[in-house]
Amino acid sequence: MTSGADNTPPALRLRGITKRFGPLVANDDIDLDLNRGEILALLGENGAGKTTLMNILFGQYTADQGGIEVDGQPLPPGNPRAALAAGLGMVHQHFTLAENLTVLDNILLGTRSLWSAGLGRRAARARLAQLGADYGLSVDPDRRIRSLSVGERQRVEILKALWRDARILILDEPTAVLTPQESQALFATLRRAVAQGMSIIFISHKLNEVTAVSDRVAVLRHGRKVAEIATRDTDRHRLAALMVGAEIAAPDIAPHPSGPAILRLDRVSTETGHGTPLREATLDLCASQITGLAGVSGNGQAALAGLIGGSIRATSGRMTIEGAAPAAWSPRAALDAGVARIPEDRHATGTIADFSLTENAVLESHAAPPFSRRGILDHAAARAFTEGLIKAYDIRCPGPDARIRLLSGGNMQKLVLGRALAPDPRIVVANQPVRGLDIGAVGFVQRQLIAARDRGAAVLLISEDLDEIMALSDVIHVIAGGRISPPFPRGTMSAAEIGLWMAGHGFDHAA
Amino acid sequence: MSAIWDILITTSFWVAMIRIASPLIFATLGELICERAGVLNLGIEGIMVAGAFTGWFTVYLGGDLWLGVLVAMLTGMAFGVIHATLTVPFGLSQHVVGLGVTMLASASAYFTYRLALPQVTDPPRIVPFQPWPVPGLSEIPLIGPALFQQTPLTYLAYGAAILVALVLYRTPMGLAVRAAGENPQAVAAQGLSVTAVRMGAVIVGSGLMGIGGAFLTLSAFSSFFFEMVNGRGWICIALVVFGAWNAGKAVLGAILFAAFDALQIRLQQTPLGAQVPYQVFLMLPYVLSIAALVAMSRRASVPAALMTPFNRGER
Amino acid sequence: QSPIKVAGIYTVPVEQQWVSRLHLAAEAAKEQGMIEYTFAENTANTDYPRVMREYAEAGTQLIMGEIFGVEQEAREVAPDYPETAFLLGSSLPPDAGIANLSVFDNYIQDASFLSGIIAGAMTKSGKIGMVGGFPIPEVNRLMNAFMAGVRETRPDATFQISFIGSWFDPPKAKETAFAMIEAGADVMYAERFGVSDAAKEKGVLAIGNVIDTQKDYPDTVVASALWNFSPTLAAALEKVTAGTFAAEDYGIYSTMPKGGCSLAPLGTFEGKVPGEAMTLVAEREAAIKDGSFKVEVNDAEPKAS
Amino acid sequence: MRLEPIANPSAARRLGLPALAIAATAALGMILAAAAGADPLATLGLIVKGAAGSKLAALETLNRATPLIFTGLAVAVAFRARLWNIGAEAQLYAGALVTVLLGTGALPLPQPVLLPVLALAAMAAGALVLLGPVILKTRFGVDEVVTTLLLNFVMLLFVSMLLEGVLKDPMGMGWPKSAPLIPEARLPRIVTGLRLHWGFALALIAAVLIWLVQNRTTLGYRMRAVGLNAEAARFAGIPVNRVLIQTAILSGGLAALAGFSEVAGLKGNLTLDLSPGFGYTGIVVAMLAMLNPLGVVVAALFVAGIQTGADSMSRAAGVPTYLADLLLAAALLFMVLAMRLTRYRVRAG
Ligand SMILES: Nc1ncnc2c1ncn2[C@@H]1O[C@H](COP(=O)(O)OP(=O)(O)OP(=O)(O)O)[C@@H](O)[C@H]1O
Ligand SMILES: Nc1ncnc2c1ncn2[C@@H]1O[C@H](COP(=O)(O)OP(=O)(O)OP(=O)(O)O)[C@@H](O)[C@H]1O
Ligand SMILES: [Mg+2]
Ligand SMILES: [Mg+2]
Repeated sequence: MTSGADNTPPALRLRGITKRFGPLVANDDIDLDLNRGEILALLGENGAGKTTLMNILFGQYTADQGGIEVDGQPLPPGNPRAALAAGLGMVHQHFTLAENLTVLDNILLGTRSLWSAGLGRRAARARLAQLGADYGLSVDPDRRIRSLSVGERQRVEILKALWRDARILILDEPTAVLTPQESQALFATLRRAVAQGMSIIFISHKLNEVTAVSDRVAVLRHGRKVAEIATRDTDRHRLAALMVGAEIAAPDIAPHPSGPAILRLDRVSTETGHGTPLREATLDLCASQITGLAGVSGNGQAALAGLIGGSIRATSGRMTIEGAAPAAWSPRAALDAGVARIPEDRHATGTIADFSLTENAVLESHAAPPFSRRGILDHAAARAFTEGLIKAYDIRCPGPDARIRLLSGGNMQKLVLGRALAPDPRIVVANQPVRGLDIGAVGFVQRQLIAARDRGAAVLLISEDLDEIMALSDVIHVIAGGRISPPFPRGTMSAAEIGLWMAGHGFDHAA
Repeated sequence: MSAIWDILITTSFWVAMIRIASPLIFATLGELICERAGVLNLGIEGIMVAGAFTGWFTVYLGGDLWLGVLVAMLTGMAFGVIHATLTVPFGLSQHVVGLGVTMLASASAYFTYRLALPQVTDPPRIVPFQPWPVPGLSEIPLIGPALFQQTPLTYLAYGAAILVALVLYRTPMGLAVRAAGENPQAVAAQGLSVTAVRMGAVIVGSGLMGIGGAFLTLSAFSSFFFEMVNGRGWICIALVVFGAWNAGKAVLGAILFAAFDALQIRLQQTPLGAQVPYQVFLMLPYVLSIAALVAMSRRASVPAALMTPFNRGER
Repeated sequence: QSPIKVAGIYTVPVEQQWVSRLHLAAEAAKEQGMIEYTFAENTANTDYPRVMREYAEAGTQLIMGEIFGVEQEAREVAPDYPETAFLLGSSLPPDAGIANLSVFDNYIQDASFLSGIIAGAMTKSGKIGMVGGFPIPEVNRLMNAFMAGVRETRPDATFQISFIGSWFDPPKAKETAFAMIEAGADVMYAERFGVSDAAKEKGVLAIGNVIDTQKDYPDTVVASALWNFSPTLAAALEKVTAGTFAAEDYGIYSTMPKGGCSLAPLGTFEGKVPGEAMTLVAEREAAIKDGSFKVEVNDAEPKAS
Repeated sequence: MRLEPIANPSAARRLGLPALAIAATAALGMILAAAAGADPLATLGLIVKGAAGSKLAALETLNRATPLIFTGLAVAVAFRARLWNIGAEAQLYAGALVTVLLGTGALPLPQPVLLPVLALAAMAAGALVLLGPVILKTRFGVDEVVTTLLLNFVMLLFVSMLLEGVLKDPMGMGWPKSAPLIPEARLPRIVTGLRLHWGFALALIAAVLIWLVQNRTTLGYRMRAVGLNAEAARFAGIPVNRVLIQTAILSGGLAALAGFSEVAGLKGNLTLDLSPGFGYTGIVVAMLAMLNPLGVVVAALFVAGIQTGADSMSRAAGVPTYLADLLLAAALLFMVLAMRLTRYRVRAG
């Protein structure tokens, strides 16, 4: 790698960055260099301060102390415009795209003086096509963002940076919401970019990605930089230990005899309008069993989770729970039937950001004793329940009355999990339960799912991470194009074979 | 319904329609700009009152008619500055600030009017804009007189509509405005100031509302009266929704609303008008607006960040 | 003798025609040194009783205004302030039990009737347009009298009538008048501001109501029925001074025999109104004044014909 | 600039800034009074005197606050659930309409029975008026800001039509107003001689009840959940549309109570100018109170006090009446700004 010669300054240099939010020190005297043409991975637990550091770099936050140099030139603080002008590009953890605008317009936004007469869309189109070809990022410039998949949106985010000739690209958890294929495409793009002289900071919780892509790794813990090493000098276990401060054991799963089918789907199709619908899906969820659903996101997982969770209706076929078809099906009915749900998006669907932990903890159960009687709430009971959850699930938070938006993703997820598992459900639908979590939190969540299985619940684990599916599932189904494969018991299929099903091949032979 | 048909084939109906629509076009465009940037401007009604007053007062004091239009616009912009400062950087409730600005603007106009003209029982008049037929174009049957036998302020309304549409859809500024109403984070991430974009939109939009008000005193009529805006501003808020936040459709909506109004005025003169209470006719434009909203309802077109303040460093 | 303290409480701005007559009469009395005058305009009916009390407690001797919307509450206030005289526009008759509250209204149907005679003589098409604010008795009775006057000279006349649902929306009144003129009306009854403007722009004639606006529309406004509030006010002041103010109906002071209303001078239209019509006007005026002719008071909402 | 939240605002901040807002209003009032030729130093005292300087003034302020408490509560309830009810004015008139429909002799019941019946019937009517826009919102996604706003005009015209038609008082000599309520339908006065009536007490009770509903009941909890994140609420099994409808019933009903209380407590009959914009001012009151039902009472008293005080001052000082509205608007804007700054600090950059 072309690490900078001693006399040329690094592409980017952070010196003594400190940022406080009230009493909390999110970044504590952080020094960091980024060399030209290298990929630096930034690691750390949820809430370690990675996003904060990058937001300071990009001028969205102002550091309390410390300075930034780009190519040896000091960067004025708190000024995204200056950061852009200095050649910084950032792909935020949560995309910053205007959904009602086209791809082209999102890219052109802010690229010309607001007082200039035209947008130069024609010339822009040509240049965009060229960039797309150069970096392998093709996307229709006239589509509206609203109609794009997550992967396509991310391409737009990267194109926004490339458009401005960014020489330093920051990607904050770029793969958290990507399918494995999309992640591979992203890495290919990043390698091309580096080959063209770009320097990249890459934040991820997925250590296999980090080791595969990066040249160097910096680790943050509680706002401090605790390590900086060349990737080739380390491995996943050491990185994990550095992040968390202790060795992490992968959850071990003991075999467990599975029970009878609790929920059965018999050639069920669902209504359209919620992404890919189910097409004649057949599936059994059995007691004391983790059923893994492998598949590329967008192939009907949302419909399946919605169907079992009560928010999407079947148009044909039969769904039975312990032999009976439920009469009216709604989220409420599902909850009453003992279905626990862990939603895909904990921010938008799983929690109410401005509610306290307590209020979020009883979101599904507030209408029944002990949390309310005859329509009157019992705050004390709800609080006691939440305190129990905080203890049992080790939720790191200021307390049960704090607004949940103050929690990190992992801790938020623990609350959602605790809420779902508290009534001792018969069925658990976990849709991407570890997305965006650090490895410590991932292990914790997975152990809870295993524990639920061991208590007799039928667990449906929906994930795009094939490794996770293969590791946890007693039986695996593959979903593709809304169709669900036959069950494959643990150990009967290789990853490659499942991959073929994910691509839709197995279905044709089976049919 | 031959009565309606008879009305529709008269030239004067079409002329009245455009005349009634003109102030609505200005104010609707103004509101549209604000809302596209993410700010609901309930100050519109009062800003129109203030524009109607200052525009007229300028001319009354001896100023040129066009100077009156300019002053009305500046008045609108001044109240726009108040609205924008409170709702954008301070992020205060757009409902309460809007209603507050409406109260403030109309009360300021009334107070000043009474101070300046304490003893008028017959409000003084000015010589307003006169119809100015566009040579040639105004001779086209039906459409010609409707579109081209109006006062210059109506032509300015056409110009404003075209300009607003061009700026919104064809310039970097318009792009920034539309993005600010959809996702301010997107604007900030591209190095633009959401505060500046939103404030600018509210101020410019309020300027247009001021002109809309001045149309009433400088073109539609020749004196200023208390309460003469009479709910027209609120109508414009409905028209923006009706037009699905799209400049062209909103202008069409304003014209359609004016058509209902011109129609109900004429229907009252028919035998039907003698039988049905006049209030039913006056209700017609409102009821039809609601019906049209139901027919056109498409939630997707609402600017996603409408009424959501943006504060950097807070999520 | 020191001037009498008078306060006006109006529910609309003093630009509103009806109220403007009260206000002008009071201003005139003030000019003559008879009264000290202050007023509150645009007072919501909700606040009206409070403002009455505030003025009364401030030592006001005569309070005038209109209580059409707050009849009941206003009648509760007056007895608490026996030292203050209340002279209020009202639809209801005076109440002997409330000795210090007198009522009045714009009974100027006589003048409206005469202006109708002229309108009937001036219309060629026989179609007359009338634009009003709200169909309240104060408006209706004048419209009805006007229409009766028109029929004296033009028995076959037809009327278009619209109410715009507002006291202050001249642009709307103007649009409504335009529509009537398009439908053939060539004389407009201008109950609201804006109507004469439409008439002027379209080159037809207008008849004024309550106030005289001919100076603004010299070629348009032919005649106007004027309300003169001064006789009403003068009568009340006299009784306040004499200490004899009592519950009475002052409506009579708005009539023609008492000088409460009149036909405005023809002014620019002098000589342009047919002679027979003017003779008829003179005849009827004399008959009204000597009591041999009574114009019907009809408060019902007028209907188009 | 940007705003930075303050975790624990000091007492000086929490009291000082609102005081500063009032001082700013007073300063503006003095400047404008001077511009109008009045003695600026006297204005301040006159405002206080007009708002609370005598028994009459104080009771009139409470009286003016009464409908504002109801409409403020109506708006607070609706806005909590993110139901943008701009139509409290229409709901107020609906309540008033029903009060005169049933209270002018149609229901010959004794007072203790008739009054609750009227109140409930009025609430039902107000609820119904808001249900229309809410159903259009939940069914068709029609923006309720606009529909509720437009319904204000429709309702006013409808009332006008009835007052000039079937509801016109046959003894009213033609003026468009309803017949008077029968004595059994009147809310008694609290103080004889002055017009403060039991509607005020009812408003206070309503505020406490709504506070309890919002903070102690599942309904209140659900309304807040729906307001803050409808998607998450729906996912958690909360019937969002039903909650919105319940909110509408409560909100519309409260606004209608303002109409009931004004008619039964104050006016005794219905005219077209029953409300000088109480429905709109209710929005201001609710936002000043930051949607807290008990705060609504304070905010309503504040608004009513400024209104009566400044109105009375304008007369006493001999300046145009419109100064009162101007000062009210200024007070309001200063106050919302001050309240924001109690909890946020302005930072550069
Ligand atoms: N705007 C803010 N206001 C207050 N505190 C904040 C803010 N942003 C971040 N923090 C605090 O800073 C800490 C670091 O947050 P940061 O977003 O940098 O974490 P992260 O390392 O990106 O976590 P993750 O892996 O979950 O993305 C958090 O624990 C949080 O408490
Ligand atoms: N307004 C805020 N106040 C305090 N802390 C905040 C605020 N917003 C975000 N944070 C903190 O910033 C950190 C990152 O927030 P973010 O929303 O990115 O969550 P996350 O942990 O990355 O979850 P996910 O990756 O699942 O989205 C969290 O640790 C959170 O505590
Ligand atoms: Mg982060
Ligand atoms: Mg994260």
